Amino acid sequence: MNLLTFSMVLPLVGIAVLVFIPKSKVLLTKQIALITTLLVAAVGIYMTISFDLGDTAFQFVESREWIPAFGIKYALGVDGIALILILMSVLLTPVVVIAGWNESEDGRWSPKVFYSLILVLETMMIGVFASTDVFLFYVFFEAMLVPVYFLIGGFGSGERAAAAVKFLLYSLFGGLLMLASIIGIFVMATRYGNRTFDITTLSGLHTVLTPMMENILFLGFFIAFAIKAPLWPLHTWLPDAAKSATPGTSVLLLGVLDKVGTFGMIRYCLTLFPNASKSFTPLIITLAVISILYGAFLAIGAKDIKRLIAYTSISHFGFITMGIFAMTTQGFSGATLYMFNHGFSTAALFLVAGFMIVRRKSSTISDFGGLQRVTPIMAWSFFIAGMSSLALPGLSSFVSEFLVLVGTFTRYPVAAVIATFGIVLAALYILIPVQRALHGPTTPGNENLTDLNLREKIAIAPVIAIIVALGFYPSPLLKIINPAAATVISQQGFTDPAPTLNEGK
Amino acid sequence: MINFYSPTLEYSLLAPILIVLGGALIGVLIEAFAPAASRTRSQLFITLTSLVLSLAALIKVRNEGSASAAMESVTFDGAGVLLQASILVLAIISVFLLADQENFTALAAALPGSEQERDSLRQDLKVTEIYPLTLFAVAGMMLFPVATDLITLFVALEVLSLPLYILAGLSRRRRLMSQESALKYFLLGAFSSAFFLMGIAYLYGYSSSVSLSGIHAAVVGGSGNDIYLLLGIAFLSVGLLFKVGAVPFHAWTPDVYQGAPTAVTAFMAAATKVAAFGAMLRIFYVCFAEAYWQWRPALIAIALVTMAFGSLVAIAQKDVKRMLAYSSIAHAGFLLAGVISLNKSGLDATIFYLFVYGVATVGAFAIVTLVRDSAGEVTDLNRWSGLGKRSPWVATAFAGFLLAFAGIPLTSGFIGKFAIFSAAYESGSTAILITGVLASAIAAFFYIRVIVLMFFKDPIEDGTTVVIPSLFTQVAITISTVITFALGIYPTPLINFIQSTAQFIR
Amino acid sequence: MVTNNGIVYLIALPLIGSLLLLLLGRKADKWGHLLATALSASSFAVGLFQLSEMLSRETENRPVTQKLFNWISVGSFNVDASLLLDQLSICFVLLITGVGTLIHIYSISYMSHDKDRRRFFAYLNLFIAAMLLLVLGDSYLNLYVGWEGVGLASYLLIGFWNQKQAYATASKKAFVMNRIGDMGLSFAIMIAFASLGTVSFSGVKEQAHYASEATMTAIGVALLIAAVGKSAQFPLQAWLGDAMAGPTPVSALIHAATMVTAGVYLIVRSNFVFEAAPTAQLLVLIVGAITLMFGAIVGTAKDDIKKVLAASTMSQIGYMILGAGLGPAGYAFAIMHLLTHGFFKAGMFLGAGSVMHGMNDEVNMRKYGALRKFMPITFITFGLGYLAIIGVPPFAGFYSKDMIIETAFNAGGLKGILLGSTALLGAAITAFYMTRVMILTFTSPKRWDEDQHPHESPILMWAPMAILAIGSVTSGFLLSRGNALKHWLEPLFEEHGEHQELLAPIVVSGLTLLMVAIGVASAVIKYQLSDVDEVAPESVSTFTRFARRDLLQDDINEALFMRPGQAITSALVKIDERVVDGAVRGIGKIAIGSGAQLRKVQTGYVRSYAALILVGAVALIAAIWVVTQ
Amino acid sequence: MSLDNYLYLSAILFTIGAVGVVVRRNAIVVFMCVELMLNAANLTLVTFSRINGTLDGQVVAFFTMVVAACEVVVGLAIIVTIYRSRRSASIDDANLLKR
Repeated sequence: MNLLTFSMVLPLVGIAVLVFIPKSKVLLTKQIALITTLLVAAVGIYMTISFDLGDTAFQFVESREWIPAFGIKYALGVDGIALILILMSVLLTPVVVIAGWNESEDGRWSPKVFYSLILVLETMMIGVFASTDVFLFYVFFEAMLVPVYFLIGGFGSGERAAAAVKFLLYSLFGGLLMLASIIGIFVMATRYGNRTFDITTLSGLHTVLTPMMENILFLGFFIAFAIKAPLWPLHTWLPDAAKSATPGTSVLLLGVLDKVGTFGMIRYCLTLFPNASKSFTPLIITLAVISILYGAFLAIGAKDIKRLIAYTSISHFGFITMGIFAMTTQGFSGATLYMFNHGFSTAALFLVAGFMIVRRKSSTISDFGGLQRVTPIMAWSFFIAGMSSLALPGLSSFVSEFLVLVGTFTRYPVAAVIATFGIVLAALYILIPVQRALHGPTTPGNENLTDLNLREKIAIAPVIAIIVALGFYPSPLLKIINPAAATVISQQGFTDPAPTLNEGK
Repeated sequence: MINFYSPTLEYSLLAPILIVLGGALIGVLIEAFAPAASRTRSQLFITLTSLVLSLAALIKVRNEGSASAAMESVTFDGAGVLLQASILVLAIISVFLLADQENFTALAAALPGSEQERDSLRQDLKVTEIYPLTLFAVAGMMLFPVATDLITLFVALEVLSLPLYILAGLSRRRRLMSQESALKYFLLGAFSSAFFLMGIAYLYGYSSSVSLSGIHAAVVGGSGNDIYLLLGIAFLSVGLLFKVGAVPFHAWTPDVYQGAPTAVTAFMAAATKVAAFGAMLRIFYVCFAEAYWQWRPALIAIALVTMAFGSLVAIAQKDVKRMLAYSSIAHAGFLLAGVISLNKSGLDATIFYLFVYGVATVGAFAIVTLVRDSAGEVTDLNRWSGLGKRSPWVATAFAGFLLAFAGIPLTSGFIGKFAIFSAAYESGSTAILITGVLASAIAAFFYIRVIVLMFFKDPIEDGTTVVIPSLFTQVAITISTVITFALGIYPTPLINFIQSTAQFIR
Repeated sequence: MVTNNGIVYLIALPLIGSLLLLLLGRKADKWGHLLATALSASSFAVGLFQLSEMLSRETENRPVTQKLFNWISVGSFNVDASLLLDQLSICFVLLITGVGTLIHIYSISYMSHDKDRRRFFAYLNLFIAAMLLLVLGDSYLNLYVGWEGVGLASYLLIGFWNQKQAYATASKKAFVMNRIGDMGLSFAIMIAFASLGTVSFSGVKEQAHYASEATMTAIGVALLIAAVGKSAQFPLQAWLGDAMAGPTPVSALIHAATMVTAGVYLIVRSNFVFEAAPTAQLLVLIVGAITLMFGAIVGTAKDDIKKVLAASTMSQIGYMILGAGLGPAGYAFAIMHLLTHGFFKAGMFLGAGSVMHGMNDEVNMRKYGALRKFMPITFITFGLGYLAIIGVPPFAGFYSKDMIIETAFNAGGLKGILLGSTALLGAAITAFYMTRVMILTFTSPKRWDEDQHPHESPILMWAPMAILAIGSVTSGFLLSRGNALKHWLEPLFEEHGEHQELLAPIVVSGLTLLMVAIGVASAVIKYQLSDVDEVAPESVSTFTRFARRDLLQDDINEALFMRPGQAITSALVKIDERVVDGAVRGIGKIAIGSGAQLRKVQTGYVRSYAALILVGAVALIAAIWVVTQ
Repeated sequence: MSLDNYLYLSAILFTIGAVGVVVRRNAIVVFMCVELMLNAANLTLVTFSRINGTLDGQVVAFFTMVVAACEVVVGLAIIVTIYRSRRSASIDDANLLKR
């Protein structure tokens, strides 16, 4: 069986097993879920290893008729970009399962439900990155909202129901706009005699579209992705959702689901509507820069640790979007690498935040204080995660962030320069919570917090390891990304600006 | 001196309808002669068998290929048969609900709250009339979309309507409401059918023919007086739009859906829509197609208003049956999109949509019948809160149907939406596409609200319980759930079948 | 260029040390500090070895490189992680590892009572590693890693006692202000890549000839911003004073000897940029001049001994920056002053630490006095450092500072005169406030109360001080003997020698000494011959009051940046809540509201429904009619 | 005299019927108005059948009468039930279902 399909079926098998486990056997449930996710991760790693770096076409391709009447295929395949995103997803899921070992128990429903949702979500995460059929992509894109919706609403905390609804409606709205565009594409493709959703075939469609048409269709997609990503001003669902969801869910939400937005911009907006992308680039770059600073400022102002992380992500997604639309190999590869790195640094932040919250029974930053003296390991983990979030050289996010900045600068110097102020703000939004929560005298209520236990260490260790390792040696990933990035850029008819030497002289 | 031909009747083709009618007549006889005790069972048996037989016969008819029968007054072409088949399937599922007598009054004639009613309940009489009535309605519905002359069309309309008027009044609980709904349905129905008839009159005046083909010929020829055509189309549309419940002819829908016994509502909402839209498709595709430039704009406008109105007002509903009613109005709007698209893909899409929507509707209402307290069904949405805790499976099924209504991928509703909107856009109507999408967004709003209510709110202890569904209801729910999701995940067989068979012959 | 695979050990050793100490945690408490010291020392040994190697080679192939691995490679952006060890970096390597080791040793005793000593040493090693990476990186991007690495280390060390809220704040302040500088560095790298297509020192050096002056100026200014941030120069000087929150050894190592001088290194290293960008070079001079005065003035007003030393550091680095701004003529002297300063300032900081050690961590000099008797060794070592910094021949400071002043005068024209006289004046003020420190601490009558029991520090502490003292006596003489350092570094710079001498060296020296004498004298008069009050007098000139408040640096920053920043933040928080999210919620409300309105159509009266139908019918007819016509 | 007048007449009758449905309260009367509309339609049909010289119109008219008769049966049944349970034939009283 095709590896991608296989990795998508595995979780479903896991669910099938879970069904026969009695509610009471909680531990067994968890173990099965964990084993399943680990297996999937293994498959993912194997795919990454056996990925042919030389080949810029889609790999692990599979294509079956699904709804021939509409030319819809069950078509899978990955290029470098999709591959590392899948890798990220399958690596994060087991981490989430381990870290959230007990999250499932104080939920509205049994752990069984929780893990079934996680697993079905994993299937869809792989599918959404792997599908090379626009319709199939859309199906996953929309369908994956449902499990997340129930994960937030059923196992979250606080205003979970409201947050879940906000998240779902926001995303559905975007999704429906995208549906309109997809229908548009479909009809256009039919009109020009090629009734298909195959992305490679459709990438030629723009040649027959009127600019007006192309712009409209582009917007349909872009708004959907901008909501997912989330780009200012369509971001307001994220903080609420992130605050209410369990840390594990938040990791998947910010770490993986939101990447679908930026991934979609690359795979669909750019590939299908190159001209429209060009004409909208100034606007998008502006929005991206706004997101960077806006998100940073709100993070500085945030009182709740989970909201804070959510806002930092908004800032980071600004960087990613900027890198994508800068249309330079550096910016592009940087953005893609950024997606991967952001997945892990946010995961680290959220997981540690989760550990802190579980212990303190509060997510308000000011409730913590002086943790470094009480729970050094936890404090250190948070600190490192924070450092990676502010892109400290030597940690993974620095490489990607810097690539994005450099790449953007070569084409849009002003944007890049403004965005660079983000790194100062980043220092603030990380160091302020660090000071409040970890430094200073140990405040009442924190004296007796226990440090990370073995399970939590096991969960957080690989994440931090990856963060550090990729900071010093990102080449393996870059080797995978670069060819794909180069292809996209060249498809867009762009070439990197040559060094502007001798200007003036 | 007009010479007289003895009519020829192709019984083999008419068999499906005749079987149903026959079943109905037998039912009447049973009512008359069989002992009360044995009626229920025998009626149910007769009804199901006749429906199933008719379905079988229908398949046979289909295999003989498209043909018209009874002096061109009915035509069994692909589309017609598909519609009939859907009606039959929906009818069968609904009958399972009807079989759950809890929904129906013991003695329709007895005054609400009267001594008579009480002891009728005590001896628990059963209103077994509902079975023949249903069968008659089904027969009418089957006739409606295949009728190719205006007389048959009119008769069919009445045959399907009259039994429904009565059925609407037979609720066991809240009988005043039930009777009121019957009254409203009847008066407005009659009112609209008067328009329908007037339309027929003018069309006849325009084309001097009552057969659709004749009218089509006239339209093509353009000989007649356009005023008559105009009035004809307008009045005929009023009658049809009333049946499908499009704004502004929708007003009866919420009241009747709420007042009527839920089982009947299910049947009505699902099957009537198919029949009415079937007829509409035939009329507009077969005889008014060439005059589209006259009526299409108006119909588009109605479609837009209907989508928007249905979705918006549904948000404000507190009663689950009313909410479903308004959502059905919204869906009528979506379906109109298929009618106005006036192309093959529009036809296919509409037929597919009609079927999947009908199934989901029956399923949804079936679940409504399960949520009860001592005073019967609980339709107040607030009291549905925490249903997910009380009985997860029922809630999950209902959520599934709601998601299908909302058109979430992997449910049949999504495929339907995609098909019908793409057809509409293919025919060049961007407005429909945009409004449709926005309307769906609004609609999602209240479907999700119900899901939140069921799953994320805690139950309020007020004796609201979910009864253990009777076998029949279980079957109904199961079938509709399976169909809804199966067609969401792999709709290809049905779509291909529709695509290959669905066409109208003039 | 010659490759040499030994360079990496310089960094690796201390890095391993810090990682071990951090990962092993409490297990390493027993021996952690020893390991750290040993590793730092061995790194120093490697440095010495490298130096001997280098000396044995011909001038042109003295620089050696080592490519570790390909770090980032995307399109034309291709950066190796590779190291460059040349005449310039070797100076720093030795300074860092040498002084660093001494301070390790010092800290063993100084921190012996702190239960987190292991962590302290881990940080120290981390710093050494990062600082070495900074000076060994062969491209601006590699340098960047070290650049922020030392920032991190300094953050951790300033905040070592971060259970004190104030210290935590100080560390945060330092990090953030450094980041502003780092921003400059990233600007520089971006511009370099965008317009020159390379970010390695050698690459930029080649391209510098072809690029336009505008470009080079841009890069130069960006680099200057970076230098200003890291070296606490005007206008980013505000963090250094607060950084004294860290344990004194830290102040000695990071905030006196090494890290804060990274800015000077950057400018000297980027000489080819500034050569091609006169404007940027002029800015460097201005910054240097302003800062050396700024620091000096602040130094006169402080009572906290560490704060005075911090201010003086700032001012001395001002001298170095000034020197570096003077072009090829000045580079060598800037570096020389950097090295000598490394000795005497580190020495004095350690001395201050030793004093605090003996005085229960009292830092207020007005509570000192007459300590000469109680801690003679400290007095002597500190005194030697003092003589060095005020520039009394033949002590180290005399050579280096004097050279800078002279070169400043020789810069030519009005510029030369202005710079020269500023430097001269600075020398006087330096003499004044350093004398003040000496007097208040050691020679003036005792002002401390009876529960104080001043005592000399243990050998582990005074030995390093002694060694540094020796350094501050001899280093200047050694380095300038036959312009040793100048010739050593020359190959790195493009000498275009038009040497117009405004004043003869001897004259300059004379003037300098005169100024110094004046400074010392006035201090002696003010503090030795008249008695000192234990609390700072309130009735002082506005200028003094300003000086005490660091010339209002914090007030200005607060008014210009902090307040507006906080305002923006809170404003945006509201906007996000009310406007952005409000709009979304508004749409929802509109939908619900219109639904509630529309349902009123459903009156429940059959007749109204019928009316609706009738109206609909008429409308339909009308519509079709209109279309038809 | 022109046959059109019959059409006008029937149109007028139809309108009267329609308006009647809207303005009258008594269920029976409302229903009568519907019947009036149906008959107006019949008149139109026969007129056209005269104009066009085909019989179909008249045939339809016959069907209509039959159908109308059925409607009467059902209608009266419903109205009577309502009347019995409410003691009023005014359709405005039947107003439980709304909004």
